[in-house]
Order: sequence, then structure tokens, then C-alpha cells
Amino acid sequence: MSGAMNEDWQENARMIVDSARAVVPADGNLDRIRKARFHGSGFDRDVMRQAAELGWLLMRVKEDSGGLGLGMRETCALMELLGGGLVPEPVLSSIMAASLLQEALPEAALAGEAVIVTAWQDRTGAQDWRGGSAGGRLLGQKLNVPGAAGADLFAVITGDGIAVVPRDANGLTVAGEETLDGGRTGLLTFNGVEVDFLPCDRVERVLQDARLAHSAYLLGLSERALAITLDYLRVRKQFDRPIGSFQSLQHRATEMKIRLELARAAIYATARRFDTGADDRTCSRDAARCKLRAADLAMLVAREAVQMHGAMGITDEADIGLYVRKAMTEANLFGGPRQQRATLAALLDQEDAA
Amino acid sequence: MSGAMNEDWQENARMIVDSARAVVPADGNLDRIRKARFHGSGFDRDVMRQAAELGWLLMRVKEDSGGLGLGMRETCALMELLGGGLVPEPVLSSIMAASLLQEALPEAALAGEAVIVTAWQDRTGAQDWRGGSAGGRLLGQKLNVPGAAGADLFAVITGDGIAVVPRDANGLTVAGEETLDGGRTGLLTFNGVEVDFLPCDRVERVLQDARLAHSAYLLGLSERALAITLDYLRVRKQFDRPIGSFQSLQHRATEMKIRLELARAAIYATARRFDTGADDRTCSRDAARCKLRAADLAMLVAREAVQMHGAMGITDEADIGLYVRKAMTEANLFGGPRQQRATLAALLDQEDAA
Amino acid sequence: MISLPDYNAMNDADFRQTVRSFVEENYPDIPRHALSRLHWEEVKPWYLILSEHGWICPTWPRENGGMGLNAGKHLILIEEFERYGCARVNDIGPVMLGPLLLKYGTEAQKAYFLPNILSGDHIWAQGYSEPGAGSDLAAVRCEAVLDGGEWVINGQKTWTTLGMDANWIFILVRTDKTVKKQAGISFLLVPMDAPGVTIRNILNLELEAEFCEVFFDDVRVPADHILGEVNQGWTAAKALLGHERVFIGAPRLSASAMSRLKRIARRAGVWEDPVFRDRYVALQCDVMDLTDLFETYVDKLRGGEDIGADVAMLKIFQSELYQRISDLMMEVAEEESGLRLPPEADRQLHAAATYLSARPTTIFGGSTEVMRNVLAKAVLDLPS
Amino acid sequence: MISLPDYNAMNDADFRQTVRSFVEENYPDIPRHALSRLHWEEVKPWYLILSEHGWICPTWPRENGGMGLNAGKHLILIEEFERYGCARVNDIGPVMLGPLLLKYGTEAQKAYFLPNILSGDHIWAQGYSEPGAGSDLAAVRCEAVLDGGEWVINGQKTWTTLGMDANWIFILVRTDKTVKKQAGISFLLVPMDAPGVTIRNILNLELEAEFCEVFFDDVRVPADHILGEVNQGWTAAKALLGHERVFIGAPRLSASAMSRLKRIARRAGVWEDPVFRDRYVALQCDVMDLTDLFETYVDKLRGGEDIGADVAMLKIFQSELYQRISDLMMEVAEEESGLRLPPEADRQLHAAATYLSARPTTIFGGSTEVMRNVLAKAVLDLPS
Repeated sequence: MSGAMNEDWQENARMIVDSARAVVPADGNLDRIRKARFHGSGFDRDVMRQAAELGWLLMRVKEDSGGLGLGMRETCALMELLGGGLVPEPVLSSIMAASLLQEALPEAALAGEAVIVTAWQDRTGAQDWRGGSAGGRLLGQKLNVPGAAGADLFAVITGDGIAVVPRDANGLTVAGEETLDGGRTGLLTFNGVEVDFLPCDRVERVLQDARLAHSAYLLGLSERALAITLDYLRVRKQFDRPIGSFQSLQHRATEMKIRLELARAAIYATARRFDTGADDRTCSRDAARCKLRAADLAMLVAREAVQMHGAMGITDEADIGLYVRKAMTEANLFGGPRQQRATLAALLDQEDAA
Repeated sequence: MSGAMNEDWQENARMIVDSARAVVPADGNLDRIRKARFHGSGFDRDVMRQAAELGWLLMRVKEDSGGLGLGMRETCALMELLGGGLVPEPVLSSIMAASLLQEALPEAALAGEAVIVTAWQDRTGAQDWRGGSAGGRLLGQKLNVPGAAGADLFAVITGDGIAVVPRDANGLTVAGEETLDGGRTGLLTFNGVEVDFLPCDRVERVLQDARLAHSAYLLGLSERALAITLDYLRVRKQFDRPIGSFQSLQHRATEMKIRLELARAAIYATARRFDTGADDRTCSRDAARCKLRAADLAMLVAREAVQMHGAMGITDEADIGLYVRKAMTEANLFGGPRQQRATLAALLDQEDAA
Repeated sequence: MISLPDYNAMNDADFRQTVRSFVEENYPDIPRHALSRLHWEEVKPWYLILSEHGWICPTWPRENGGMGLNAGKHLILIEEFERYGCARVNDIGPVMLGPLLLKYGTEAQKAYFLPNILSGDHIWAQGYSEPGAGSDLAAVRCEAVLDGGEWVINGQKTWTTLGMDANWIFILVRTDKTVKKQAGISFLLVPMDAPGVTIRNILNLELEAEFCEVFFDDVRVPADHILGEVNQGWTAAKALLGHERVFIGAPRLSASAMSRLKRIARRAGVWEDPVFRDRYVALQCDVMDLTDLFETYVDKLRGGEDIGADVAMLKIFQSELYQRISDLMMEVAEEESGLRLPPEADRQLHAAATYLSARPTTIFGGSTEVMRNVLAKAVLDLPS
Repeated sequence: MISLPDYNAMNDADFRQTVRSFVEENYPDIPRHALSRLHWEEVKPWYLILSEHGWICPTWPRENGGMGLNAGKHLILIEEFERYGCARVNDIGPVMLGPLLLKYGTEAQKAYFLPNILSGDHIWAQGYSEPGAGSDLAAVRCEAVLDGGEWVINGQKTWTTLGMDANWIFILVRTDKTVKKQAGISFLLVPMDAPGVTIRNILNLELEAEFCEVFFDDVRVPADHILGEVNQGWTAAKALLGHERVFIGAPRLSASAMSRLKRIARRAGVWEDPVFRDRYVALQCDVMDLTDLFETYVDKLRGGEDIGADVAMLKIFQSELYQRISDLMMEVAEEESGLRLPPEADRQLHAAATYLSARPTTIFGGSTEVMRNVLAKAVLDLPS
């Protein structure tokens, strides 16, 4: 990678992050986030329109397909910022849809008039995505679809290709459940929905991109949760001293910081490898280890943040609680730590064979 | 268990511990231990004679076989004390032999004139003991025999029964390797040694007893290593304060203490269950968990003791190093943590079936 | 007063059977095995049934209306209640205040308050913590001054568990600011309907109103609403009874979490997975070893031995173990870890519920950090 | 002086190949991939070969007899030496003292000492720590007073790595007891053969004499054997160069330990065991993530950026990771974990050797505890 390329991505990332300030207040204010919880779809359609207008959906669409052709480094920078702000909108899911569909991305989605999300997962606790179709129609289920409750279009990944389905399509039922963070996760049931399938040979890679980008979201979340906790340690007094002066808490805080910086380094180095042409095995392995690192990080920070906040940590009114519940909600998406370790263990055999 | 029985065992244990003071200096002096390292067999035959004279070999021999008929609680109390003093003699191995042989224990061993140890293990990293014989003779190998380098008699456990073999028996080769603690571990190779096999249906149980008693040795070792470390924390100064006043070290020290008391509670409660008639599954399970706990404890204390001693901790001249090297040598005998967890995992199925 | 048999004279097995039958016959139609506390309106029938039978205050002397149970028998009662999944009643009166009244109360206080606790007419809350006095309880600032034969109270308490259900509260107040922290604290008894008392509920991470803040604005109570001597409240506040210090470290939370973990693992299809099992058995050993350690303390209680500061080990290990079990649950539950409501409407399968309910255990009742400080000094004799 | 090409002008791949060829052609018949340090008599051939070729001081300027490598090239050199398993030479002179001489030394000092380091005639040892001054280095008590144009030194140093191989030692001494700790310290250069210098070897846990105590009993050295100004020694002592602070946290120890762990696991028959693999891949991720973090610092070095106090994260994590890998090795090695000598005489299969060699990494070069204190304050801005 040349120095110039390096600067390119940093400049691109800076522009994206700047644009995201429209959605994530720089002062860390979480009023919007708090209010959006447990109402309707759990997210704000206006923000999704803004996301489209800011060009986020085009980030992962190639330039010759009319997109911005940006890389995973820029995507991760965006997701990290959104994670810090606990943004509940299904931005990543829309970006995935656009990345899959490229020039086939529906105009309404591109314009921000319709919210599009990606439905890929065949079953809980596994990364299977080839189900959901039979005999040229959509049949079966897709689970854990983020933002399904407020989406207009679904990009459905199947073994037969990608199908774009409107919410009101005949034979589609959208159900869902509330999540801990105040959002909703969707369950799509297809009863022989007639669709056109768009062939796609990049599904596995788009899922790896998503796994990586989602890790960046968890990184941002953890980073902000740690910052809030450090602030608390500096001001909260017990026994006439700020509790942040107690060595045991200091050492535990440094451990969080180290884990955070490991996550950051792994995620951005992986993004760079993704952007500069890594082979399939490297992509599988590095997406898995970023997700493992980020999920473990988010849960570590959640655990320690609660403990260090003491009684305040277990109230809903303290902002830290929003981070804890979000971490609990998101840590296992795109495969939890158990699955990532299993993926990595399976890769050991390939390594041996190689 | 009645109160009277309870007092009985405590009184018995007290007598045993008192008798062991002949071997383990009350002031914690380790000169004898240090000198015995890396010379000859790595242990002192006179101490084994003393052990016999004090009746230790008879502890696990039934009263109607001329023994003392003491329980595992007394045995654990003895082993805990020996562990605290890092006693290198193969006392447990001799007690095992006596427990297996009962009235068949050779007179010379009983009188302390000959050192007898038990050879049971067929291969490293497993608890198999049925090998070592074929066609009515000893054939094959027994591994990891403690004290083999200085033993006169071997009680060899095989699937065909127990055989007592003198060191100079035709067809027996005794080899061995130095261990980290300065002792030697033995490898017996049998080339068709002619022996009488004594039938024995208690082998599994004697091995469980030994696993438990060995856990008590590790408990004693850990307890003393922690005490030495706490002493050091109280007196060693850095930054004009005793390092034991630093909260981070204090909290880590409390963790060691908690793990130590868990080990003690588990070991003596298990010993009580053994003494008062526990079923086979309870014995397998509880011996395994005591060993798991004790091995993890010993390695935790070793690790933390070195770190808390700073540079002193990595010298051979500080006594703590003797404890570290002993922990490294002994933690995996009678099955390391990996094997114990595997044993416990296998028992889950029985639990489910029950 | 109800006349109860001398339960301590029964053998353990018979007493256990007595308790088991009692629960099976008398437990009302309210939730069992609840993960979070029930409010008074829900749990009231059970309180009143216990009250009717003279079973609401197991440790009080029989002459005061209790069951007079010794520690061993009390443990059996707790075990059987747990086994059946009986809801925990609003027990601050029976468990906390009653014993303190018996020890420090005047005859008039005992005569008035004890029967009201027994009958369920007085439901007590505890007012110790303040926003600036959590782990450092001696830093209380809520103050009371004597004025015309009445205490006038101003200040705030917080983290008052089920305070919204109570009609009385006992509080630590500062009655002398000129002496060192612990020496100027008194222990007052305050009706919640006194003018000037207001409460504000606090939602916890489970989004339930389990505790509240209590504000005191020129609240007046008679001078005799003090427990013990003026400025001697610290002693009473710290007088947690021996067996409570043991029971707070009982393995039951962890043990019941393990059975839920097993169900969640089966549901997730990992019960047979050797990797899962390796971690499961390690936790199972922790629970079993904790149980053995717990029993050594129970044996001490039974034998009438004193319980030392080292008993804090139980609570430290239990609460952290409970959290580690809940961590594994969250991992095993995969995407379902993020659901707000239980899968299949079965709380046992809800990893998040256990995870959240495990959080306060390392914070309340003495935070792990403060307890480790105490252990380091009082038990390990490490320097300050 | 040898005339070397400008290696910085080469592209990285070519330079890497140059180093690789150099090593393959020149490495003498001495051990490769040693787990513990070799003594001078063993490693001397390699030192002299490096010296002959002008490769003994990679970071010194070319005009001073070094290779003049920038950080990026230096890293490549280190990587290739590591890959081949080259023994570490007695490098206190080239790595520690040389750069300090270049920065603080007089022209006369440079003219005398630098060539002797380059030639291997002077082998240096470092004398910082004392029995009462380990983590708290500013507490040094070894003292020097000026007397008749000579420093007279009395006191003791300890943990002097390979001190028994050295013929010169640089030491921190107290030259003013009236000022606060750091302000009264000077940096002296002392020949080991000066009358009054005695050493005592210390066996480490591997039972090897890797370090020693050095005693000074009225040792006299000329007044000009001081580096920098009187009482300004603390500055020099703390002036660890940026890239040394990065390299001390390099993942190489952990990475090579992983390859040994793999071999030990295969030997023990657990390489295919899913339980083992689960733990192995978690450690492998730690190594890979550390490598990514390490690379961000190397990138900074390459870009000429300043390295902040946060670089301590590397060393903290690397050393603890190395120990965690060795913990798993010990568990996997089963009964062989207790052997004094390597199984099959192959050090790679010797879990205990790795375990023991991992112990000092969290103690020397700044203990983990002290580094965490620094991180907490300097990076996390937590209060004192």
C-alpha cells in the first residue's frame, strides 16, 4: 500500500465520519436513542432517508455501477461512529443490500424513500444462508432481520440468488420480537413468494464484510462505554477519594483499554487487507477473529462498566445501561464468540493442509 | 455422621500431623529439601524408614488386616502437611501400595527396611492401568513411577492383579528422568517378569484415594506458597510503601485465598464422603474435581507468587522457587486439569441417564 | 399468639418433611421460581399465610411470635422454600429490623412494632444508602435534629429496595456533624406516610421498579422513634447477624442458574458439544466446591461457632460465579441473548434475565471491591 | 571503517533478501532458536562475524560504524534474525549504551568507547537495579563521591543480566542525597576489573546463571567516566529509544511459543481435540491481534511519529499472552510438564522451558503492575 493510497482512505473516512455527525451528536447526547426505544419499529425512517442522502448506501457499490466504490476502512469508520452513538437504524443491513445488489438496488431505496434491509440467516446460532427458496420461489424463513419492523423492501439471500421483495408481497409474513435495546428483530416467513432471483457469487464475502463492519460497530460502542466509565471513575467519590484512584479499578481499566486497542488494530488492519485483495481464507479467518475480539470486548466492557458504576450501573436512567443492553443485543449477531472460535478451529485443518 | 465420629477423625488427624512434624520442620525450614535435589534418587531413605515407623503405611490398611484403618481425612491431613514442607519422599506411593496389598504388604516394607512404591500408569496423559501383564507375567511398561530411583520393591498394578516385584527381579529394567523439583520419575520396563498376581477389585478406588490425597499435597504446597508470598508482600517496599498495601495486589491475593479455601473445603468434604460410604459415581466425580481444583490452585499460586516476588521470584535461591518448581512437577500427576474436565464431562451423560 | 411446637427438637429429616408439606399445602397461586422480586400486591397472600401460621419470622424467639429456629433448622426451611420456588416476601421487617429491635429496642418499641411486622400491617424498607454514600456508608449526610421533642429529618436515601411497597422505613441519619464519620450517626424509624416523605421509583436494567429514592423534607417523627442511643446508630446498622452473612453467599443462585444453563444449551443444540461441556463442567465444579465451602460455614453455625470476616469469601465467589454462568448463557443463547422477552415465554430459557439479575449481586450487600479490601486487611493481614 | 551501502535506500523486499542471505551465509555453528540467553563464550563467534561485517550496531549512524538503519529496515533485520533463530548477542553495548553515548557522550568518550563496542573488545552490562530499587528505580542507594579527581563508588547492583560476561558496566549511582530521589542520580562507566568490583552469580528458576549481583567496595574511576552531567543521570537512564519501547512488545515470543504449543499438542495427541482447539484458536487470535496492533506502532516509527506512553500496552499484553500460552503448554504436556530436560532432547517440546522463560517477561523491563499504573495515569487520565 502506498502512502498516497493510505491518505486517500483516511480522507474518505474523514468525510464519512463528518457526514455521520448529522446522525450522531458530537456531544454524546442520547436523548433521541432513549426515546426511540420500545416504540414502533424501534428506529427513525427519517434517519434512514438521511443515510441514503448522505450516500452511505452507495459506499459499497462500485463506481462503474454508479456507487462510491469505497472500501471497508471507510465502512468501518462509519460503523464505529454509529456504534458510539448507539444508532438503532439498520444502516449496515441497507449497506449490505446495496453491496449485494449493486446497480440493481431499487431506486426508491437509493433515494431514501424506501427502507431496504437484508435477510440472510436461515437459523439461529449458525451462519447458513442458502435456504429460503425452492422451485424458483421464496419458501421457508429468514431469521434475525434487523429493522424488519420498519422496512419496506427486503433483499433476501438464498441459494438461488438474491431476491428483492416488498413488504406487502403476497405470501410474505413479517413477524418479530422486541430486543433488549428497545428495537425489534424480524422473522420473515415465505409461503411461495414469486420473485426474480439475481445471481450473486459474492454472498459469502458480503457476509464477511458485514461481520467486520458489525465488529466496528461493537468497537465504537465499547469505546464510548469505556469513555463514559472513565469519566465516572474520575468524578465519583467514595471514602473521600475518586474511585478512579483505586489501583484495582485502574488496572482493570487498563485491561479494557488494551482489549479495545487490540480490537481497533485488528479491525482496521483487516479492513485494509479486505480492501487490498486478501485471499478467501484470510478473509474468513480475519472476519471471524475481529468478530470474536469485538464481541468479547463489548461484553467485557459492559460487565466492567456496570460494576464500576456501582448501583448507578444497574439503573435504566444512567446512559451506561443503554450501552450494556445494546452490547447484549448485538454481541452475537453475525455469529457469537462460540461460532467464531469454531470457524477458526475448522480453519486450522486448512492451515495444516496448506 | 455423628459428632463423636467427627471428633474421632479430628483427633486421629491431629496425631498424624503431630507425628509428621518429625519430617516437616514446624518453622518451615527447607534446607533438607534444597539439599536433596538433584542427587541420587532425590529423596532420603531414612525419612521413608521414619514414615514406616510412624505407621503411615498402615493408615489405609484395615484394622483386621493389622492396620490402623484410618480414613481419607487423616490421609489428606498428612498429605497437606507433607505438601507444605515439599517432602520429596514417595510417601503417597507407599501408602497406595499398602492400601492395595493390605495384609500382603511385605514385612520389609512394613518395617521400613525396604521402600515400596506403586507402579500403575500405562501411558502419559491417561489414567489407564490395566496394562503391564500378559500370559501370567509382567510385560510392557509402567510410567511415571514416583521414587522409582530409590525404591526396593514395586507394587505393580495390572489387569491381572497386583504384583510385588523386587527391584533386582529378572527381566525388570528401571530407568527414569530427572524432574524439575530435583527428584526422579521412573519408567519400569518388564520383559516377562515372573510374579504372583494378587487379585484386587479396589484398584479404581485406590487410584481415586490417591488422586484425592495428591490434591491435599497440592493444597498444602499452595497454602505455604501463599503464606510465603503474603509475608513478602508485608515487608517488601517499593515507592516507600510495603507492596502488600497496593490494592491491585491485595485483590489478587484475596482471589488466591478464596481458591485455596475452596480447595480445602472440597478436599475435606470429599474425604468425608469417601470415609462415610459414597457411591462410585460420587467418588469418580469428587476425586476429579478435587484434583482439578488443586492443580489449578497450585498453578495459580505459582504464577502469582513469582510475579509478586518480582525479580526475587525468578531466582533459585528464594524458597518460593522451590514451590513453583514442585507445582510444575506435581500438578499433572494422577491426571491434569484437561483430563479431569474430560472425566467430569463424561459423567454428565451418566447424570442425564440417571 | 399461635402456639408452635419446638421445631429445634425435631430431627432434621422430619423437620424438612414438615416444611415441605407446609409449602405444598399452603403456597398460594402466585409465581414460583421468579427471577426478580415480586411486589407487595403480588406476594401479599403468601406473607399473610405465613403470618397466620406463625411462620413469617423463622429466627425470632417463639415468645416474640417467631418460630425460634436455630441456624441449622433455618437453613432447612430456606432450602425447602427455595426448592419449591417460593417467592421472597417483603422481608426487611422479619429479617433485618426484627432482630435489631429485639437487640436494641425499648420494651415499648418491641410491643408496638413486632406484632405489626408479624401481622403484615407494617411493611418495612431499609434506608441506608445515599447518592454519596454507597460503599462508603459512613458518609451519610441525611440529617436529623431534635426540635420540640421531635426529630426533624432532611435529606435523601436511595437504592431502597421495594420502598414503594413499604409503609415504614428505618434510616441512618447524621445527628452529630462534629465527630468522626461513624460516631455521629443515629438509627430512626419513620412512617412513609409522614408529611414530607416522597419517593421516586428507579427503573433497573430489567426495566422494573425494584428500588426507589426516598426524599425527606422537614419530616417530623417523635423523639422515641430512634433505635438505640443517639449517635450509636452505626453499631446497629453493622450488626448483620452471623447466619445472614453466611446465607448471602449460599450457592443456590449459581446452582439454579446452572440448571437453566443446561436447558439453554440443550435448546441451542450445544449440550453434547465437547467445547461447551468443558466450560460447563468447570462451572459445575465451582458450584460444587462453593457448596462444600458453604457447608463448612453452616457447620460452624450449627456448632455455635463465631463467624469471622473470612465469610465474605462466600459472597465474593458466589456472586462472581453467578455472573460467569450468566456470561456463558449469553454466549450459548446466540441471537436469542438479545431478546427482551423470554423465548417460548419461559423465563428459564431467558439468558438475558439471568445476566441482568446477576449484575447487582456483586454491587449490593457489600461490593466485591470493598469486601476484597476487608479480606485483604482483616484476613490476610496485609498492610494499609 | 567498513563501507556499507545505504540500506535505507533499498526496497524492503531486497533488503530482506540481503539479510536472509547474510544470515544463511554467515551464521556460525552455535545454537539456533535458543530459549535462554547464551553466554559470551558461546555467542562470541557470531558477535565477531557481525562486527567484521559492520552489522553489530544496526541503528548507529554509518559514520559511527553502524548500519544506519531506520526503524522499518531495522525491524526487517530483527525479523530475519528471529526467523533463522540467531542467538542474541551480548547487546547492551550496541543497543543500550551506544545510543546514549551518541546522545550524551563527550567526543573523547565516543572516540574511546564506540570502537570498542564495535570490535567486541568491550562487552557491557547494565547496572540499574538494586535490592531495594527494582520497580522503584529512583530509590538507588549505591553511591559515588568525588575524591581527588576520582569517583569512589560503594554499594551494590543486582539483576545484572550476563554481568559475568561483561568487562564494563554502566551504573546509576547517588551523587546527591539532599535532593529529591530522581534529582541526585548520576550515570557512571566502570571497568569490571577495577579493584573493589566483585560479582556473585544468581541462579534463575531455570537453574542458569543468567544474571548476577555486582558489589562495589571503594571502587575508583576517573572523574570523566561519567555520562552526561553530574546529577543528571536519571534522564539518560530513562531515555529508552522509541523503537526499543515498541520492539519490547513485539509478538515474536508469543508467535514462536504458539508453534511449540502446536508441536506439544500433537505429541500429546490433543491437536485434533475440539476442547484444545477452542483454547488454541483463542490464543492464536490474541497473537494475530497483537501483531496488528504492533504493526500500527511500527507504521508510526516508519512515519517518524512520536511514540506515546500507550506503547506500554504492547509489552503488557505480549508478556501476559506469552505466559498464558505457556500455561496451556504445561496443561497439555501432562506428566511431561514436570521433566527437567526436554523430551527427546528437543527444547521445542519442553513445556517447562517455555513456562519458566515466560516468567521474567512480566517483571523485567518495567513490571506489568508499574506499567499499568503508568497507563492508568498517563493514558487513561485517571486520578492519583
